[in-house]
Amino acid sequence: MEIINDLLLFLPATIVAIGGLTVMMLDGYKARSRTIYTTTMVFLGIALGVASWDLLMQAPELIFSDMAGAGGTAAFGTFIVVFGTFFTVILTHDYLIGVKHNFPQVYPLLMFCTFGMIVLATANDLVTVFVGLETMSVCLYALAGIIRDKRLGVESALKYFVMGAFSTGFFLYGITLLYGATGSTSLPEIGAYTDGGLIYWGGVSLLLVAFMFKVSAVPFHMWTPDVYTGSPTTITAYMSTAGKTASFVALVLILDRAMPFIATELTATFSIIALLTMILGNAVAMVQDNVKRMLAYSSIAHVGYLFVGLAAGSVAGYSAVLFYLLAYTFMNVGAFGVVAYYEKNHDVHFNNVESYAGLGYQRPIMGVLLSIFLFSLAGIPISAGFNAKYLVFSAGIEAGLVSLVVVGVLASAASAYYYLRVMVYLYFREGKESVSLIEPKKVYSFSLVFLALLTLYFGVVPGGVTEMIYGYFSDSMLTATAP
Amino acid sequence: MIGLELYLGVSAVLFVIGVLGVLIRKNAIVVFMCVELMLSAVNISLVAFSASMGDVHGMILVFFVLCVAAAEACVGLAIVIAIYRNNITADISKINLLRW
Amino acid sequence: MAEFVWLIVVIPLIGFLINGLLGLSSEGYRKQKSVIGWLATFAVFVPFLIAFQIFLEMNAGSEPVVVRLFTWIEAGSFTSDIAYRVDQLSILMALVVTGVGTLIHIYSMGYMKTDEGFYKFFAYLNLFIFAMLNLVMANNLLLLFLGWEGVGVCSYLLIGFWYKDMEKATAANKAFIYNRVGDFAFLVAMFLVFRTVGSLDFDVIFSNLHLFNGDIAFWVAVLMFIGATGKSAQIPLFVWLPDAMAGPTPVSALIHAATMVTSGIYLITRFSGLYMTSPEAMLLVAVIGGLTAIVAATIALTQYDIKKVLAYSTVSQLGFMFLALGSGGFVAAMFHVVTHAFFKACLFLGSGSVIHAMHHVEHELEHEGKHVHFDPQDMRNMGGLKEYMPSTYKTFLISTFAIAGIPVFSGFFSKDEILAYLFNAGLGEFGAVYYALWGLAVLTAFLTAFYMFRLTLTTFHGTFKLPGKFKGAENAAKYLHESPASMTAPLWILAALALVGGFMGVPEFFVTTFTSTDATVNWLYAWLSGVTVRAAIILPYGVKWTLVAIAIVVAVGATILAYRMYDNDKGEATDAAIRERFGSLYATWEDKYKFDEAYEAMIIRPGNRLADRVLAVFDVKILDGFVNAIGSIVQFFGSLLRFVQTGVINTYAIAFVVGVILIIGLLIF
Amino acid sequence: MLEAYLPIFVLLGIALFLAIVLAILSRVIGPYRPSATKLRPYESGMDPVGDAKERYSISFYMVAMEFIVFDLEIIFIYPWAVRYKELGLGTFFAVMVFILILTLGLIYTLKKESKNFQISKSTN
Repeated sequence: MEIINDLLLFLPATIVAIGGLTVMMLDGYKARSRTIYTTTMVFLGIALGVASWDLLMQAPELIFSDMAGAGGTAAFGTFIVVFGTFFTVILTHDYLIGVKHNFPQVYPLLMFCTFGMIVLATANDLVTVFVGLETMSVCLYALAGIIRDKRLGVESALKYFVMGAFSTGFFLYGITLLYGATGSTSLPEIGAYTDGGLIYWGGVSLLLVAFMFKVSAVPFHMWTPDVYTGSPTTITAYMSTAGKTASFVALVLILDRAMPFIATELTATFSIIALLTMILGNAVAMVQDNVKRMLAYSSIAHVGYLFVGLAAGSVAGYSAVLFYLLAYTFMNVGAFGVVAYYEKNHDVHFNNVESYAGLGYQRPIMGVLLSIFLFSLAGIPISAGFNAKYLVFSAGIEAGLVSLVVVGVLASAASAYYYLRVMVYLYFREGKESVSLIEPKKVYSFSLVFLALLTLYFGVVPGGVTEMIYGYFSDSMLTATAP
Repeated sequence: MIGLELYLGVSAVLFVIGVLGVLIRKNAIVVFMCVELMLSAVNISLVAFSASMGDVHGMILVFFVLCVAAAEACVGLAIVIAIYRNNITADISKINLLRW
Repeated sequence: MAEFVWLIVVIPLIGFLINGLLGLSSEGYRKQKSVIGWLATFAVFVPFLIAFQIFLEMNAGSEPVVVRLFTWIEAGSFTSDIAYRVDQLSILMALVVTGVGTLIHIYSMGYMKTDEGFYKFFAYLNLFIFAMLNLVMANNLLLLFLGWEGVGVCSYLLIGFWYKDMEKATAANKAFIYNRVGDFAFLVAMFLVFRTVGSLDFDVIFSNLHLFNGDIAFWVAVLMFIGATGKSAQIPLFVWLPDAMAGPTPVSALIHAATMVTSGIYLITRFSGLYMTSPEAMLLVAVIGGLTAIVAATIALTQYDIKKVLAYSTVSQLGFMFLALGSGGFVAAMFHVVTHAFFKACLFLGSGSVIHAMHHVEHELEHEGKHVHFDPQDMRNMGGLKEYMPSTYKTFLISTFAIAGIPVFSGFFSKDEILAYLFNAGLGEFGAVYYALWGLAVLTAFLTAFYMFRLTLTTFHGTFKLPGKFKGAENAAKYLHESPASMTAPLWILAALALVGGFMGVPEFFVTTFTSTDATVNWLYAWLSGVTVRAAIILPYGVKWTLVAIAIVVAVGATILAYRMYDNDKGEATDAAIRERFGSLYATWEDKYKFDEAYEAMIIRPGNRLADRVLAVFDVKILDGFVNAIGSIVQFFGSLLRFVQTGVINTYAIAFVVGVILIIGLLIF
Repeated sequence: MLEAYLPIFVLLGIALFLAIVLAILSRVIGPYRPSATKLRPYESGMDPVGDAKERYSISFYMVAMEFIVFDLEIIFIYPWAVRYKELGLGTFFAVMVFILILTLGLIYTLKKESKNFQISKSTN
């Protein structure tokens, strides 16, 4: 039967969904938290295995009556999402026990959220995009406020929810106008429509607005710092990596399939957004004393760099964006992981950068790991972050966006300042009181080491992956190098 | 026969009212109701387009929209209750611990 | 043998990994200082042997060999390999880096003996050598940039090695941030090259130089030069180098004198073909180099910290090298890079030996129960050291002769060639400027000889002044002693090289004038002729000999003058007299032309003040003095933007709607 | 294309104008007397007061949520029920999976919140 075949091709999502339901029922029947965690990890492990297999073996294909895709970009997006979730769950388990709020509801919510992300990243139809986006968002609203008696957490959930629902309204209006103009919700069919017109352009703008909100591009970024600061730290890592990846992959898919012929017309808009985002993200990150908030603004800045790739409007640009997402997932989950480790040893005010003084020598391994992740985020060579930035910027140059790239390079040079500042506190300042950090769990530090190794590995030999990503766009309607 | 334009017009008006509500109102529940109004406004457009083109895809999307609106309502109410319990207010202009 | 070139690069990395990982993980290993030291030294010495073997197998006419290890980045049309290039230029640089590196490793074993972070120090040194070798051996710009950033990071780590000292941590940050400014320009230059040629491989770039038409060539050249001013400490980015002397002395010798700071010169020499097509860019290089040379030399005249004098002297000599580059003497610049590496490394290590001895004195006095606190780097506390430290004195003197440009010593040949090129450039475009620069260079040469002898004579001649200056230090002299053999041996080797190193580039007219036949005594020129372009010297013999004569007169004159003014403890009196004579001019020199203050006043302070005022409204504590040039400006705008982030959802929604209007406006109209 | 939709945008403009004017008018003319009662989440409902660290007494809106669950079921099942013969076996299984998932959700809520239901029964 065709549906069986489709489900097999959609296996990671299916496993995650079944896993989510299983874990939910375990929670309903009051299983021990440890059991729930183990079950979650088993399901995610299997899903990660299948996703890796798909990533390497599966040829691009359309499934569920062309509503979704498998292989190619879909497999790539699925892989990053499941990978990010896998490590998030490891970190979250430890973190929630550390802050004494080990709610078992987190695990089913994370699984459902991941399911939504996979649907979003594999979508080939605006209806699928909508369903995936909303499944993801609704779960994220709940996850942001999962610690119900923490005022900051609940406040961030409220802000995320109101703004998210607000943007959903615009997103839907965009879909509706596009549907009205083109008569279809399928991405390739919308892509075939070239007549333009007011309704069409209105739809395109509202659709892009909604995505810019989800990936937190300026000026739709306002919720990001608040939500990232207020949410539990590991959930923030999850939002900023898996969540952002899914949204960006969907955005790239939409741009590639539904809007290939207007790529040149979108360049100006994306350039302006990229410019605003890079400048604002980096500028505000510099004045932050709270490390978590600094990382939130830095994640906005990274969105700016990613938009340079989108502005290029070429295959090189889009594939650079995908590689960037992979690299960003490694280093940002890692960075938040170390921050979460420091945080759970102390109270919430500990996220202030001054309280990091001298911590680099307390648990040397954690200090070194944080340094690696920050170096990579700052884009220093032999790290995945450098290669990612390099690819994005060179795609921009190829597309003739020289001045935009100059601003980008300058902004990323300036960003070294605030990443370095954290390291200055870690290593060059004496700690005020004698804080003692408990030894991290083996699995915790092992996961972080693994992420750091990946960060370095993709700094040294990203060759194979970049070529693979490039291959995804072989039948793209875009010219290899735009304008 | 009422033309497509009028349906779209009503939908646009409702949508704008919803947007303005979010911009102006302070009570979290009212803001939330305004968001729901936006979604319903879009549904009118969708159904109108769908009917005028004789294509059912729009109508199916309406189902999903309703579904999502309901799910959001559940989560939204829970969050509002939680915020009220934490702050003893549902006035969103007073909920600003997180800023800058 | 050339195919094993990757070993040269990889072995230091292995050394770094072994020392770093074992040192981090095992308490016991950290105590095995001789094991750590020798392992690190061999991790540099073995690559030196390999490089030497490759060197022996090459000749001036050898074709470049490119060894590709694997593909680094590949995306569509863009590929970049990890590939190393063996040609006359890269092997020369590799020999200098590993050779001087080995000597400094040996020296460090003695110098750092009692330091807690012994293993860390050697691990960093190995890492630095690895990065530096990547820089000089790379076959494409991206790998070169990797090394470029890598040496920056290592220098940051090593300057801030004694991190507990706040001043040193600040100096490390300063170095890193000033370097980043240059790096940014370099990166943009790289993008421009890629855009023009479509590749970053040296082979492709060099065979497509014609694609760089006027403007692009100028911009690429200027941007690369800005990158070089950051790394090689030229105006306006030179202020970090003197502060970088906060690091351990071997680091100053290796990184901030012999190798890293010359990477800017290496880069421009690599792209000599490109620079020759843009006379305007060449002129800019020469002018900046000339100004830096004179500015740094005058500052050096007023300094009392023995390492600071050497630091400013390094900046000044680097200026000399840029003068050579700017006037088309790429080989002359490389020549000076090599000789400078010898004598400046020797001078730094000698100063390290002196500081080591002075520290020892302080330590022993402490032991005796006398708490005498003096600056062990201040040369006014020294004097008469030649009797106590004969080896250090002799090697220091030889190197001083070399840097002063006294005939037969290495510095004489290289400096003379630079002057000849400058004068020669006066015959071409922008002639007047080049003549002026030549005058400036001669003046700088005079000052160089003068302040270097001021340093040597004040430190080593006369009487030991510490006992007279500090209460309780009366019998300090008996604790003075020569440094151990592990420190003096490298000094002697470097001094020997400083003595004879010049003969690799004896100007041809020295021979041809007398034999009136073609001769190839200038080995270095022949060796590098295949890999660099250079302007032809068209001066007649008479002019050439006149220039040589002027150089000799200037150097010898300055030496004699300095001897008369500074020997026999006349140092401080003379300085006072000079201060009297030059008045405010001297004050300007002493204030280092107020470069730091200018940066502070123009960029850092206004940013801070505004940010302070804005933030005071919200009672937000501002960063604790840790600010930098780019940072503060951006910070100011950043704090302004905080106004918008009110924390109220309605505001966010309004921003959202403004964004929607913006996007709709952009796309529909 | 452009002319055809012109009326919409004229209407949109009028709507925007009217909406803004009305909103401002209601602000200016209308009395704004915020009271504790008005600002509560439910003006006429159960008053959720208490310490945040306690378990929520959420029986009030639990019922509403249960209602929504079944509401959704109907939306998707109704069209299928009308045409289920034509739609075939595959769709039948799809809908069954859909109902199964909803049922699991229902079981979960019942298990988790059974206590609350009892309370709500006794208080109603």
